[in-house]
Amino acid sequence: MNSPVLELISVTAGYGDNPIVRDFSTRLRAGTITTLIGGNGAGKSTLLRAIYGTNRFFSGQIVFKDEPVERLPPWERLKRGIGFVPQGRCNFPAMSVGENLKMGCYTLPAAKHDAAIGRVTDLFPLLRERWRTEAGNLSGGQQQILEMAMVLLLEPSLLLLDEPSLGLSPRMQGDVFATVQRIAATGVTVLVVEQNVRGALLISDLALVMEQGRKFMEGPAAEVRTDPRIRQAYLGGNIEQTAA
Amino acid sequence: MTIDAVYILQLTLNGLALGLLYALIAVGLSLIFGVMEIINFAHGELLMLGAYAMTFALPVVGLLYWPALAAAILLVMLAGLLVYEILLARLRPDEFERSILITLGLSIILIHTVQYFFTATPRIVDTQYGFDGVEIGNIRITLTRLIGAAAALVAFAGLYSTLRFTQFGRAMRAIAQNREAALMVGIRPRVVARNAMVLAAGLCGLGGAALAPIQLVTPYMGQFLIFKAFALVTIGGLGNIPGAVVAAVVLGLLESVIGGFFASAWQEGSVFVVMIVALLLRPEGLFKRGGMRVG
Amino acid sequence: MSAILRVTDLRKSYSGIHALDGVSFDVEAGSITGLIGPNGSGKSTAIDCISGFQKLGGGKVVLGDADITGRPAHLIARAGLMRTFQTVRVYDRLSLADNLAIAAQQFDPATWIDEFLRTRRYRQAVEASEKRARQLVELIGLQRYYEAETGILSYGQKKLVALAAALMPHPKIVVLDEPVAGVNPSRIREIEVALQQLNQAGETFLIVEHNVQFITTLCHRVIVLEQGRKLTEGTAAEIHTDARVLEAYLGMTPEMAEAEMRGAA
Amino acid sequence: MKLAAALAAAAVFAVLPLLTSSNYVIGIGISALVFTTAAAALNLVYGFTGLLSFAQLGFWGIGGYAAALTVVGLGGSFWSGVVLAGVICGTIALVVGYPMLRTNRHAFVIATLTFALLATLIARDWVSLTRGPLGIPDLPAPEAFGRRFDTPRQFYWIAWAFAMAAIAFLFALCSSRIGRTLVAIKQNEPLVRAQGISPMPYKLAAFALSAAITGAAGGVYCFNLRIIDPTFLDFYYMQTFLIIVIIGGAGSFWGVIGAGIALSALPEALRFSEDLRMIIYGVILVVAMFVMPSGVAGWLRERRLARMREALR
Repeated sequence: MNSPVLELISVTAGYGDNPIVRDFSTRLRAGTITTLIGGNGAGKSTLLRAIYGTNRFFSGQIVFKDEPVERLPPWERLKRGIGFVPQGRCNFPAMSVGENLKMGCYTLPAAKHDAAIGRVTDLFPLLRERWRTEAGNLSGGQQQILEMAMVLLLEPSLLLLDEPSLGLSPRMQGDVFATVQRIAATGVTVLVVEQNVRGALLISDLALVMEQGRKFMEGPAAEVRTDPRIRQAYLGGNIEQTAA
Repeated sequence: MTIDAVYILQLTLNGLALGLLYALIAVGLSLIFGVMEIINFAHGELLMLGAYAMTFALPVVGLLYWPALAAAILLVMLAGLLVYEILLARLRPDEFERSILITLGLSIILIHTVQYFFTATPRIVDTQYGFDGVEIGNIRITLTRLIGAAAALVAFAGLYSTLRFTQFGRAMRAIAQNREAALMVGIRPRVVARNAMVLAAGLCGLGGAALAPIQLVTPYMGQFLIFKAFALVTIGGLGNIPGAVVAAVVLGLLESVIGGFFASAWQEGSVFVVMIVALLLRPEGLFKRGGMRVG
Repeated sequence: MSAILRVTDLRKSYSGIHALDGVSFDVEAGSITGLIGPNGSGKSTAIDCISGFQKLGGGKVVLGDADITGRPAHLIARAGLMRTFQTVRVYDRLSLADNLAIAAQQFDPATWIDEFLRTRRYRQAVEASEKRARQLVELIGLQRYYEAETGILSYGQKKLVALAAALMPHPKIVVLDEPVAGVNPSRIREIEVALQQLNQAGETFLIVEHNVQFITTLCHRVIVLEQGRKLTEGTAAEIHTDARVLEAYLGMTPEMAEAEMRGAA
Repeated sequence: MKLAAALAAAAVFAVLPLLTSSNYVIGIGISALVFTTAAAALNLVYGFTGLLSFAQLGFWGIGGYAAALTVVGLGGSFWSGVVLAGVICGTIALVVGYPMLRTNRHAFVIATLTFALLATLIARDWVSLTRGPLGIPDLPAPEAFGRRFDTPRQFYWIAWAFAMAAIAFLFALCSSRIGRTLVAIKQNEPLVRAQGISPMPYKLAAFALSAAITGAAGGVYCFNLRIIDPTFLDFYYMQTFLIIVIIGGAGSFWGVIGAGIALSALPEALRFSEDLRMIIYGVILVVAMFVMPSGVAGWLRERRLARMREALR
């Protein structure tokens, strides 16, 4: 289980004519949780979108399970096993939980729908309880879990999460982190962007630190967590200056 | 007094038939707006194409109603596909004004091309049913009218279950509700937009073909209907499909009843008055995206 | 010093989430006050409510002597509160000169009748507006673009234009929504200097920012929001060493997180 | 320089009747002047303020009927008819414009469209007022200073004077603070509000002034045709105004004026078949929206900006 699932080779991506992530390289190993941290505007979300393919890709390579995927549209990447849960509310608010899960099966053949939904609702019994509730009426934390479940239906081998704990109370943040851990325990590789750095680092194996679109630091989560430079990185100071 | 009751019943039935027809167009507009955030100005012309297709298909199949209807619907669906692929696929979702102007151009082209080849002379269509009708008491309804209304009802039932129970239809609602979430679950927006356009065109084809034996077929028949449908979606709100159906039927009834008792200017004017009132009452509630609902 | 802006018990909630849960603070006249907090803490909502761009759910906003609570945005601006926006807003298709002139036109006494008759009042107003515009353009260092359409400027330059526009009518207070977000780091220093100069000239600023470094070097007083509430308030030095602020930014302490997760599992 | 070119064009138009003896050419000249005026009025709402208004067609028709009925029904003069047409259209625009402008841009377009439809229906169906499809024929020629302007050549001067006055007024408006504010509202409404300006009165004023000018233009034009009937509200007129604005470049004052003059010959050149002419109109509209969505003026502007960016690099 130690071969890289995802390899980024000097990825440059952004929006319009404006590259935000520059020359970013890293490798993610199977079954690990990696936290991507950095100040506001460091390019974390842009990097996740680039891996899923919903923004403009300038140059570099994204190798997923030994296959370059950077020219594929998002749905093709999804089929190959890259799942992405964007920031903010990302479900169908006027559909019931059940219908949302059925939409999650969109790319699966019809015969597999019931099995997939059964598997995910076993993982999150809550969703079965709220089956007929409209997604827009769930609490923030429940919606976040629904969104993760919608992506997990397809059994992705890589899960990209953009700020899953945003706007949640500490109690619900704890729920979400516990859920991420359970997902990773099933063998899924997770790359998560988090503002709750301490909470996220605690459940992570690796940490990636971004500054101004570039990789600034990479290492085991336990080491990064105690590194004094992180405080500076997150509070937006000039890292080179502080380090020197 | 019995005469009056019969008269009102007759007006009511006419109104229902009329309303169902408006609803066919309005629902198509709603679908397209929900999925692509654009307005198809040439929607009425698709209906007109359906009517013309019916007039030309009927003699070919020996005046048989159903095969001609099927042929007309298929032809209009094909037209819808072409319109999407050639024109609409190039638009981005935020180009609302541009979509109106492009489809306005298309509408002009279609009307005058038809007029150029087939002249503006209204056409009368005969079917195997001729002017056969059903009589209930003192009320007489022609068979073609009855079939038209029934076909529209069946079409709505079909549309409802498609949107509600199939992945094909659900995907359209999904895109209307949250574009980013749709990408998250692997929906391809262009494929869904194309499906919505073809489906909406099919509804128009049905409307046009069902209308052909009932009223005169002219190149301009679509224009008046589309204006009504526009007013309707302004009143009922886009994206709310049962709402559009209800509003359409109510409007049909209103028009029919007002037209039965007052000058026809009032009949048409009532639509506009209702619309202005609706705008005053809830200016921001109309055209709200993010919630194509089916129930 | 006296408070020019007094915010009391600001509340706002949508879809069951309390975006603002009773926030109160004052901004002293002539000061630079910072409003910071992690993502989703309610900073942007707070200034949208104060400036009239969102309906507030409760509370009171007083500017100078005037109660501006719940007034529409344009009346709040006329009362003397000018603001900028997080994603920069300028009129791309108008010249820099026009961008600044529009920002001031509501505040001079010249009406359209004055303009059509080219009265003295109109000429004086235009002259005063142009003088102010030239001053501000010099301050932000964009003299060579004075007649150019702002569409050709870079993102950072547009941020400066938005700042200058907000200053045009000599407002009582200027609210800046993330003035350096997305700005090239080499330019941040220039903005800092410009703001300091303006402040010395008597302008009052309320700055919402993510970049804590920027806030702490610039602000006299800093207010920290977390989860829609005021976490703490103090001088820059106090905030910088406050453990709670660090906690708000970095999330739960390991001990807290572990406790939470044990509770959840 | 633009102003100089405009004055030169105005002068050329002024002496046109002296250059040709053909009533046919004079007729085209009258259409060019009136259509350009109506297109400039549409440009005020669509190009400057960003409101795609189909209500222009309604005001054009209402203006025409108002002027005709003032003369035929009330016994007024042509002049009072045109003035009344403008006043009535402006007033109606204020009344219906307020609810329409409170909605979002999607609903606004549809509501204005429905308004235009309503005007058509009234022209056709309110027989006691408009005489329905028969229309009001034999409109008398305008008279002033004891002269009757009853040949196309004489009527041309009226059209010319009207067009000059209306375009000069629109130019003064668009180049004033009000015009500048309209452009600002189109580009960034929240910023306008943040600068103490309430957008609604500006939008309403633009809508009403544009309606008044369009209505007056309709009043002038129906006296050129000497008859008004429901075909005066044919969608063809709206399409003509729109094409002029789009080809010229929405938001460019002189671009639209130039396009109005250049394109007015087009309907005449395509006179050989009514239907082919309309088909070509449609094709022009579709192609223009794909190739040059911001018109000739927009295209020139893009090139100028690109050069500026290059120079600054």
